[in-house]
Amino acid sequence: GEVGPDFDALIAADQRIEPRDDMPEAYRRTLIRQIAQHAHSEIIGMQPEGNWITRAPSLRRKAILMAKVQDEAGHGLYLYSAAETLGIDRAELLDMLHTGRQKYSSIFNYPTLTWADCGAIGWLVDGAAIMNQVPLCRCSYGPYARAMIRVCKEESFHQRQGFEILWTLTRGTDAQKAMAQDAADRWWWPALMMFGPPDTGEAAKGGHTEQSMAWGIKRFSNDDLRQKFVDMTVPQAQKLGLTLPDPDLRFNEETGHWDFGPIDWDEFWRVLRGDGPCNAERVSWRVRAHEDGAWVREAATAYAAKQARAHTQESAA
Amino acid sequence: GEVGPDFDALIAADQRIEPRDDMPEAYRRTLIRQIAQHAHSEIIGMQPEGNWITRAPSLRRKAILMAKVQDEAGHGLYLYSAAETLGIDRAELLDMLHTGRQKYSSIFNYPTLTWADCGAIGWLVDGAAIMNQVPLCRCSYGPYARAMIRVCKEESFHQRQGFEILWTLTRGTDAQKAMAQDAADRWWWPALMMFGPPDTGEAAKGGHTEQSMAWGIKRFSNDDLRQKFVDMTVPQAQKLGLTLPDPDLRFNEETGHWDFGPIDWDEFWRVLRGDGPCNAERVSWRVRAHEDGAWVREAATAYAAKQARAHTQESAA
Amino acid sequence: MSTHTAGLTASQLTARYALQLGDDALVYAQRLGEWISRAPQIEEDMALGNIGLDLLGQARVLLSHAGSLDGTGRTEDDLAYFRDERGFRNVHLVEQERSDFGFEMARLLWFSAYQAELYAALVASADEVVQGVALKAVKEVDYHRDHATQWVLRLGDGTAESHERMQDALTRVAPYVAELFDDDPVSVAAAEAGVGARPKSLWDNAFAYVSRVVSQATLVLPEQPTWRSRGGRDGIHSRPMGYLLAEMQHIARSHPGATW
Amino acid sequence: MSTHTAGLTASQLTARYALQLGDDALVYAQRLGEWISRAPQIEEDMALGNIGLDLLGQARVLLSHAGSLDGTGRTEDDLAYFRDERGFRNVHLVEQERSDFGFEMARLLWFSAYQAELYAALVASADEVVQGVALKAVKEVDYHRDHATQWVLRLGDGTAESHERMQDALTRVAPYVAELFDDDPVSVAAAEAGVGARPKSLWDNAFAYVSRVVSQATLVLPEQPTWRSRGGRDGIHSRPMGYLLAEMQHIARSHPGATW
Repeated sequence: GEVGPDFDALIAADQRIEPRDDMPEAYRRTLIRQIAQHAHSEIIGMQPEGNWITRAPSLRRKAILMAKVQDEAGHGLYLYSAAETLGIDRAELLDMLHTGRQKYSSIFNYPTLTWADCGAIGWLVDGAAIMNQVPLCRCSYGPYARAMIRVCKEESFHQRQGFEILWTLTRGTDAQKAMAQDAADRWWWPALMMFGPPDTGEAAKGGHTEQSMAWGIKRFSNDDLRQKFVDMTVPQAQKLGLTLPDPDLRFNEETGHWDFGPIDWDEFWRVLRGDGPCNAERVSWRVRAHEDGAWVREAATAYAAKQARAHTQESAA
Repeated sequence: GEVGPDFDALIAADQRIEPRDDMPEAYRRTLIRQIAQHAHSEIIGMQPEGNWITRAPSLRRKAILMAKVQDEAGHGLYLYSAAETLGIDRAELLDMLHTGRQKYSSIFNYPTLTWADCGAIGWLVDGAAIMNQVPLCRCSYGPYARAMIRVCKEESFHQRQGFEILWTLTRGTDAQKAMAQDAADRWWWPALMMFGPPDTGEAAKGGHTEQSMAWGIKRFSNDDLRQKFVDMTVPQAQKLGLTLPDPDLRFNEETGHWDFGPIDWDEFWRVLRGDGPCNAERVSWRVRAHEDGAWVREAATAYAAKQARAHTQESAA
Repeated sequence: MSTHTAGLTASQLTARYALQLGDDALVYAQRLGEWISRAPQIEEDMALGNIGLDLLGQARVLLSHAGSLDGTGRTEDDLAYFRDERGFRNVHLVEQERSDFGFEMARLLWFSAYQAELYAALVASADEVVQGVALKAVKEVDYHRDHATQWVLRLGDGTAESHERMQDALTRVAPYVAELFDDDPVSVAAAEAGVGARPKSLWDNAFAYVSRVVSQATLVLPEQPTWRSRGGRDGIHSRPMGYLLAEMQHIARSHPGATW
Repeated sequence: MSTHTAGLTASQLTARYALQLGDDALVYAQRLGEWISRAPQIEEDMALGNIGLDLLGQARVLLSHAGSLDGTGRTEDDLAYFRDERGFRNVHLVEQERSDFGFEMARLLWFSAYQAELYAALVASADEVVQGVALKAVKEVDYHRDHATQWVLRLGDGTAESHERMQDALTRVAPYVAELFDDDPVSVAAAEAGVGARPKSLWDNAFAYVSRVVSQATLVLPEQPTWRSRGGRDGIHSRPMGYLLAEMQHIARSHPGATW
C-alpha cells in the first residue's frame, strides 16, 4: 500500500514502527519471513532437547529441561503473535513451515546424541542465539523488539544452564568428560554457522543484510556477530577444560580477537537445502503432531462456536 | 452324521480315530474345542515371553528365547492343522479366539514382570503343560496325538531351559536370587490351577472329564495330574533353593506324596471370567496384530489367485 | 516386596506412603513429558509440560522424603533411577502408554479429580512434609483438573468425531480408575496414623466431579468393565511399565555413581 | 570415537570391521524380534523370528571376535549391553523403528540384497572367523532375500491397497539405502587387507537384484531422496537408536556384573 512519510522518518530517528503505522510492503514481508523463521526455530528447536526429557539422568535435570523446552514453546507463541501483528495468522505460518516454504534455523537439523548435547545446545546454540538476538531488542519493529526482550532474558538463563550441565560433566567421570568433549566437537562448527554466511565473498550472495540494516532490523553483520561469539566462547571453553575442534584457533594479540579456521560452507548449504542429518525427521515429526491434533483443534473451534451461539441466543432472549 | 460301529470298536480297542473315520458329532466338537484351546494357548502364550525378547539380559538368552517363542508359534500351527482335519479352518478358530468365543489357558493372563518369569514359565508352566500333554500323545484322535508327540518333545526342552534360567539366577547376585524367588511366589499357584478345577466337590461341576475319559481324549483326572506335578516339582524347587509359597506343603510319608494347601478357586474363576491381570491385554494385542496384518493376508490371497489364473491361462494356451 | 504394614515404624510407614504418592506423580510426569513437541497446539505443549512439571515437583519432594524416612538414606534419584519395576508403587493408570489426546484428557480428568480430593485431605496430614506437598499441590491440581475439564467439554461437545473419540477414551481409561480408590494397606495404615487418606473415602467426591463433567460434555460414563487393573501398590505392573523404566533409567544406569 | 584407521594393528582393524558388521546384524535382529507375536500370520511370526535368529547368530560370532581382537577382551555381551550409543557402528537402516509389514519387507529386501553380496565376497576373507561367518551366512541370507522377494511380489502385485502401501514403503526406506554402500574407512582398509569388502563394490549386484524384484512386483524404485542417512559407521545415529539401546540394555545394566 501507500506508505506515508512517517515510516522513513521513524526509521531515520531510530524510532519504533508499530502495527498501526504504514510500512513498505517489502519491510512487512521481510519481517514476516524473519519473525516466522525465528518462531519456527523455537518450535522445531523443542525437538532436539525434547528427545532427552524422558531420559534426563536426574530428576533435577529433568525438571530444568522440561521447563526449558516449555519456554521454547512460549517463545514460539510470542513470536507468532508478533508476526500476526503484520497481518498473517499462525495457521498460515505453520502451514508454510510444514510444507517447507519457510525455514527454521539449520542448527536444529543436527542430532542430540548424548545427554551432553543438552549442555552443548544451551551453551553454544543458545549462546549464539543470544548474540544474534540481543540487537533485535532494538529492532525497528515494536512488537518484534518487545518479544525479543522477553526471549533474550530467558535465553541467557538457558545458556547458563547449558554451561552448568557441561561444567558438571567435565568434573565427572571419564565417560562424562568424553561425552562433553564429543558434544563440543560436534556442535562448535554448526554453532558458528548460525550467524549465517559471510558478509563478503562468494558465499555472501543473495543475502538480505544491507536492506535489513537500512531498515533497522539488523544491527550487526554476520561476521561481526560470529567474531563476538567466538571471543566470548573460547574463554568459556577453557574454563570448562574443553578443546574446541579447530587447530587454527588462536588469540591474535594485534586485533585483540580470536582467529579461527575456515568454516565448511558446503555443509552449511547442504543442510540448508534439506540434506542435514535431521531435516526430514524434524519436519515430519512436527507435521505428525499437527495432523494428529487436527481433530482436537477442530473440536475446540466447533465448541467455541457453539458457546458463542448459545451466548448470543441468551443475550437476545 | 451317522456313526458306524467302527468308532466305538476303535475306542474300545484303544485304537486311533483318523479324519476319514466316522465319529460322533459331540466327539468332533469336543476335540475341536480342546485342540483349538490348546492352539490358542500356544499363540497367546507367545506374548508373556515375547515381552522379554527385546530385553533378554544376554545374547545367548535372547537367542534361546526367540527360538522358544518361535517354537510356540510352530506348536500353534501343528495344532491348528490338527483341528482343521476335523472340518474347521484356522481363520474361523482365530475369529473365535478374537471374539472370546473360545478360550486359551488362563495361565497366560498372568504378567511377566521380571526376567526370572521367563525361567518360571519354562520351569512351572511348561512343566505343568507337559504333565497335561504327555497323556495326550496317546489320545484317541490320531492327528492330535501325533501333534502332541512333537510338541511334548520341544516342551521338555523348554522346561529344562526354564529351570536353567532359574538355576543361574539362584546362584547369582542377591537381586537375582530375589527375582527368582519372587517369580516362584507368583507362578506357583497359577501353575497348579493349570490342571483345572478339582474332580470332586462344588468346583468340579460342569466339567467334561467323564465323557472325555470314555472317549480316550483324557487319560488322568485333574487332581491326579496336579499331584504328579507337585510331586515332581517340589524336589526341583529344593534343588534350586527356592521356597514354594505354601505353608502347608509337606511330604506325606503314608501316601508317598506331597500334600499341599487349598487352591484359591475364586481367583481361578475370576481370571477365567475375564478379570485376570492380562486378559484384556492378551486378546487386544492378538487382535491388533491380526487387524494390522489384514491387508497383508488379503494381498497374499489376491496374488495367489492372480498366479493361479495366469497358470491356468498358460496351461490352456 | 510385600505391602504388609505390620512391624513398620511410624517413619517407615510414612515413607511407604510418600513413596506410592511420589511414584504416581513421577510416572505420570514421565508420560506427560512425552507430549512436549507432540501436542495438538503449542499452548498445549506448554500446558502439558506445566502439569508434568507440577507432578515432577511433587514426586521429588515425596521421594526424597521417602528415602530419608525409610532408613536407607536413598535420594530422589536413587529411588527414581535405581529401583527395579517390582519396587515401584504407582497405579496402572499413570503407566499406560501415551495414546491420543482424548485418552490423555480422560486420564488427566480422573487422575486430577482423584488428586484434588487426596491433597484436600492431606492438607491436614500429621506429617509436615506430606502436608507441605498437599498445601502446594491443591492449587496445582485444581488447575490440572480444570484443564482436563475444559478439554473434555470441548471434545465431548465439539465435533461428531471428537465426541466419538472422547467417548472411546473414557472407555479405554475406565479399567484403570478403580485402582486409584482401592484401600491398600499402606494408605489405610497411614490414614489411621493421621498421615494419609483412605483412597475409598475420596471416591464419592471424585466420582461426582467426573460424572458432572462427563454429562455436561454430552458423554456417558462407561459401564463397569469386565477387567480392571490391580496390583500397582504391590509392585505388580502392566506391560508398559518395564519399557517406561528402561527409557527413564537407561542413562543414569549407564553411568553408575556419576553426578549430573 | 574416530573411524580413522591409521595406526590400527591388523587385529584392531579386523576388530573394527567385525564390530560394524556385527552391529548391523545385532540391531536388525533386535528390530525383527519385535515382530514376534505381532506378525500378519503365524507363519510370519516364525519366519521373522528365524531371520532374526540368523542375524543374532552372526552378530554373536562377530562381536565376540571383535572383543577378542581389539585388545579389550570384551565379550559379546559386554559389547552388546555395556556400550553407549556413540560406540555402535551400525547403519541407520537397521535401527529405524518397526513400522508396518510393507516397510519391514522393503527394509529386508535391501538389507538382505546387501548382505547377500557382502557375504558372497567375504567367503574369501583372509580372516578365518569372518570367512566362517560368511560361509554360513550366504545360505541364511539367500533365504532372507528370497523371503523378502516373495512378499514384495505379493504386496506389490496383490491388492490396490497393498500395492500402494508397498510403494510407500519403498519410498520410506529409500533414504537409508545409500549408507549401506558407502565406502567407510574401516571397510576400505579391511578390503585392502583382504579381510573385508568395499561397500561400493556391492552396489551394482544388489541394486540390480532389487530393481528386478521391484519391477516384477509392478512397483517403481523411488527417486533419489533429498535427504539420505549418514554417520552410522561413525557412531552418529538417528533418534530411534537411543531408545532401542535403552530397551535392549536396561536389564543387563540394572545388574552390573551379573551372569545370566
